[in-house]
Amino acid sequence: MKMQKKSKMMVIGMIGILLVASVLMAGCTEDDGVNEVTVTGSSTNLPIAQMCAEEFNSEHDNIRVSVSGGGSGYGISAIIEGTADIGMSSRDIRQSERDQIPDLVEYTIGIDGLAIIVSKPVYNAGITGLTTQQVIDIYSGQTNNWNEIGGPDEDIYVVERAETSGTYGSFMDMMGLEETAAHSTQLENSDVRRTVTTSDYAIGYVGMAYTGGDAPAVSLDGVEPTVANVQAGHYSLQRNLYFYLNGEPTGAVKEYVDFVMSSRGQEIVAEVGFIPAH
Amino acid sequence: MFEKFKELLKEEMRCERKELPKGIKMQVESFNLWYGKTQAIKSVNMDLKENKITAIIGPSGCGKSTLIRGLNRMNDTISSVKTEGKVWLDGFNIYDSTTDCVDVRRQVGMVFQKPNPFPFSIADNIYYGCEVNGMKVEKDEVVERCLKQSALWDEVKDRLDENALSLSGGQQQRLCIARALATEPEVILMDEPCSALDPIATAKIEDLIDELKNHYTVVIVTHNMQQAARVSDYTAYMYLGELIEFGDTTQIFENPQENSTEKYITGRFG
Amino acid sequence: MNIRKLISLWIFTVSTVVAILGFWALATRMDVEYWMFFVALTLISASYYLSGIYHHMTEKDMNGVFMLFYASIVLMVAAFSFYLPEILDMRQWEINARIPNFFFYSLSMLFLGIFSSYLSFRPFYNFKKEGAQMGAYYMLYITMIFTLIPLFVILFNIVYRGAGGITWEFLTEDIISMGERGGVYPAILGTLALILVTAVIVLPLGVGTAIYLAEYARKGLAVRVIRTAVNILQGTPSIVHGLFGYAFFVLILFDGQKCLLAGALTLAILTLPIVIRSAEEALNAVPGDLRDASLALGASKWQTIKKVVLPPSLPGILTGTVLGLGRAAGETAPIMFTAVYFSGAGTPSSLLRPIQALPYHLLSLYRLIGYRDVDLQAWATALLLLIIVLGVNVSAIIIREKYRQRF
Amino acid sequence: MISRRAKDKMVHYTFFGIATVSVLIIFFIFIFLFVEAYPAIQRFGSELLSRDWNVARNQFGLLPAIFGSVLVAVGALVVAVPLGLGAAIYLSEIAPNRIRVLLKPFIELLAGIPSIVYGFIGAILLGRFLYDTFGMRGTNSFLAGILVLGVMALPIIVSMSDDSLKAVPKDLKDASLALGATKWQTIRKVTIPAAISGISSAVIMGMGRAIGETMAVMLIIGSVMRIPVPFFDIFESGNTLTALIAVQMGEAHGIIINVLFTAGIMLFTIVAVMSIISDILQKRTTDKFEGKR
Repeated sequence: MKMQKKSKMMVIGMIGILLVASVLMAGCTEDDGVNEVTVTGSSTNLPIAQMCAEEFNSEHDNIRVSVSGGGSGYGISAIIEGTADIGMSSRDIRQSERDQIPDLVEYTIGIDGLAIIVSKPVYNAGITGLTTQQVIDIYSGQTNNWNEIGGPDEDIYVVERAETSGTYGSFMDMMGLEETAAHSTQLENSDVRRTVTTSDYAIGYVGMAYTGGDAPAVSLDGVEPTVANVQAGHYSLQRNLYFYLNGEPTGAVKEYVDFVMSSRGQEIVAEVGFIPAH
Repeated sequence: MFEKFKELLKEEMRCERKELPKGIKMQVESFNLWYGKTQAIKSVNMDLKENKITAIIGPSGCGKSTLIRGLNRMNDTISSVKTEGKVWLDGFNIYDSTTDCVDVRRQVGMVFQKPNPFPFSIADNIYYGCEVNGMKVEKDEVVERCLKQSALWDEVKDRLDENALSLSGGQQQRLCIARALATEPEVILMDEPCSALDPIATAKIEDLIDELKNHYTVVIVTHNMQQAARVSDYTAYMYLGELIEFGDTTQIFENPQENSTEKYITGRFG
Repeated sequence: MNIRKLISLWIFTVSTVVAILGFWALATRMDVEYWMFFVALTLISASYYLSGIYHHMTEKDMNGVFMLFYASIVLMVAAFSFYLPEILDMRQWEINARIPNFFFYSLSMLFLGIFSSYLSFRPFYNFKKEGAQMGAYYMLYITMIFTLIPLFVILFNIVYRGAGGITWEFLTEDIISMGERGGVYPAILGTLALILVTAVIVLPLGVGTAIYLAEYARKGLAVRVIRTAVNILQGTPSIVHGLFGYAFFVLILFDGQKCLLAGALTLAILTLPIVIRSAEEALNAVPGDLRDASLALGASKWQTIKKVVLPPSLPGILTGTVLGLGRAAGETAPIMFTAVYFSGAGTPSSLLRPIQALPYHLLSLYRLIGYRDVDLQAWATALLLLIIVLGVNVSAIIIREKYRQRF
Repeated sequence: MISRRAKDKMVHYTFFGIATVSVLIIFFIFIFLFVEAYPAIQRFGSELLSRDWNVARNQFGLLPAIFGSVLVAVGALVVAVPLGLGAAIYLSEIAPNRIRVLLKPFIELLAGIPSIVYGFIGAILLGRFLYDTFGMRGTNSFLAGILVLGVMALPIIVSMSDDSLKAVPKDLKDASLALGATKWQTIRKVTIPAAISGISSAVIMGMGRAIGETMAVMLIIGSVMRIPVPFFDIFESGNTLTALIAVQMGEAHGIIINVLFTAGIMLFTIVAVMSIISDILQKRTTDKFEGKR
């Protein structure tokens, strides 16, 4: 008898939970008049879009900008398929992709130098600059030990980005490489940075914003990846960061893009470590 | 583990000994047993005669099975059990702190209520006891001897490598008896060995038990009074954990001294 | 005092100390010099030699042989250790490692200690089979301890490093500055919403299927096929569910929009087999005679199920469901392509909007460690996630223990 | 008023409907995966099983990832099975009751720790520890993956083996004890052989979890599509099918998505084969207990 009572109470409890849940759900589906803006794509652009969105969201009650990473290719295919309002890319759009978007609108939101970073012990041991050829040799597996280029007698730990990412594409294009002998493939810029800093004899490449601290950037062919050098065009590994849209922006999307392109937006670009587009 | 250490590090005590009267194989002396706080056996005294069959009868829950499990310390496997008193086997107290319960069990074999052969082959089932006790014997010999002793040899001699569970219930139980014989015990305990069997299988087992008493001392717990009357030489009647009456089977069944025994035997309760 | 037992105890103590030292050295990468290893070796082998002399007089056969064998192993290891270089460069065999010899020494000390203490029980029991039993038990204690060590290390680290980050602000504020400041409020709500919607979808489906399978379906080929399919689905890696959820729910059903509903549907498929199986088990645990009794009294089949079969099996069904949901709450792979954004999604407001969820938030924060100052936040998120998931599981276990029914 | 009989029929059909929906969902997943993978299979065929992976050149050989999945899972078992079995035997046969009631729920709880938490801890604490101890090239390696997956599989193996050891009937153990076997001999010769089907299905479950594990592996394995030379060099980094999907999926578009679905099908097939093996094992032992040969 007692057991039955308990069971009965549990049935009632379960039904109660279900009821509450469905009421909640019903409440949720009502439109609260908030305009959604979805931004997705390159993780290099992510800090810019992210920090801008935070500031933008706090100023606008009726607009909510959601930002997610995923990579340049993902960002571009998202606007091809219409799954996001804005696609971020850290590489130029390919012709095959351009063909699929009739009304492509391109915003250059900033400029990035692709910096080569090495582990602190390597930097301290005197590897503060590399030539393009040395980088190519390291990435193609011809140089295996730091002592071959004047560093400590330790094996080089080569870190790269995932093959589908925009940064990988830009790097391989700029270096003229087709294949690498990397020891670790990382999904995002910050992953590369962490992998390089936690190992003692590693090398990797990241967006300029991700350098500094434990991950010192080396100069390439004698040119430091600094804001001034990139702006002046001295640094060879540089690329534009884009917002791609399918058709001219309107409404909330336009407001957000305008904010990013405004002087305050460009200040944020500089704050997170990139070079403003203007 | 540390308890065990301390225990073992105590001064080695000399095993207590007692000369049993001739013809008596085991003697239970003021034996008490508790499951947690319930007392299941209340100061039982009993003599088990050599090469005789002793039956223990009584209503359900009277402690028959508990008592028989007490005779080879199978009760040790239940953690809440506490015992008091002595059980003498050939002059050694099996409940003595220095006695090894594993050795006791080798000398006092047991057959259970439900046939419980291991899921091995028939031969492996029988050889198992020899193996774990490190007995240096020929496997084929032991298997043949035990199966013959348990009157199973003719039925299974061509399929010794088959799984024991493919045997019928009665065969399984005889296999269990054969298995118990393999370790060369002196006493065999049987806990309602026929309760799960049909009458024909029961008759075979009863014949077998009768056969066994030539070499072993047998104790059998049974629910079936006819069976007790048929096979046993001595009968013990238990009720609520106490041994009410113990004596010659013919005497117990024809002329019970106690009122309660008479009631049970004539079927007025139980 | 018995000398035999004293010797055993002595060997046991020495070996245990050696084993603990070895483990400690391994865990802290303490430099173990070769002389430390030698001292341990000498101590243990001397003790054995002693016990060998003593036992040789009483135990004629196996003892002497066993001592000789043991001593020869010890000597071989000792001789070998002279040839061990300071750092063993495995790269000469194209293996990517350079192993310092302290590793070998501490590992040998660990195993030597465990093995000797294992053997020390044999003289203890005068080389009878109880000695082997005690030794085996001892090895089992050790495996239990070694099983618990990593698990304790994990729990300790999360609690120790994360507890400081769990503040009121952390629980109630939005994610600010890529997780550097603020809290995880939207992610908590997102995870809860995800579980809730998943439950609403999976409960009727799973329990209904289980009732059909257990009560109505004839046991035939079809049921066997279904059961196999459910089994396979239960073992399917969660990333495959994520793949399916992305390609089907997100791309086809929701027009490319990641959203709460897509994530919940994916998680519902993930938990469906768990719910079906546990519900079926609970239903099958109700003995058949109960059903027969009810039917014999003139009840219809549905009445029997409703009044006789379901009530006692409800706790089991609920336990299984809650356990499934606990698993769903901690999953990252199925939701990362279907439902979640790192930030900006806000508190869940609609079934068709993206959300934030704790597991994915932890992944994002992990990615940012080093670049942004999010260490504490990441550990706190891990702790919070652990608390939520374990809380769900604990409630399942409580339901099970409290309403457990025996037939 | 509907008659009771009609109502009964209606309920019957309702449940039939629900069950059909569930079953359709399950089979739909199977079919959908194949449909999505088909373009890649059609275009690349057996090239998908080669060892060359280069996205730029449209080479999609999945062999390195398959190899990595198997290596990591087998390694994880080498770590987890001896420990887990020992612990299970301890818990089910030897542990005093109060320790058992304390440890058993604790271990069950640990089986519920989300994999992302294991991965997070493993990547932060274990990677650098192994790097320092073994002087590897970098912090990512198969070894780290093996250890993390081994620890993750432990609670499953302990808990499931414990259940199956507990399920061995007491009268079997009694029979052995009554023949003068010690408790340890009984465990070794009777209990473990009797529970072997449950134990092996626990091991297979552990292996299934190890193969299917994504987040924990992704963070520490290094994700490079290369089979190490020599192949048993667990100090190198590599890739598994799951990590491949998780890392590439985020940025994938075009044919790569189909390739990743093929990887998903491979995972799926491995797991299906394992669960069928475990079913057969289970069946064989039930037969043994029922006396069929």
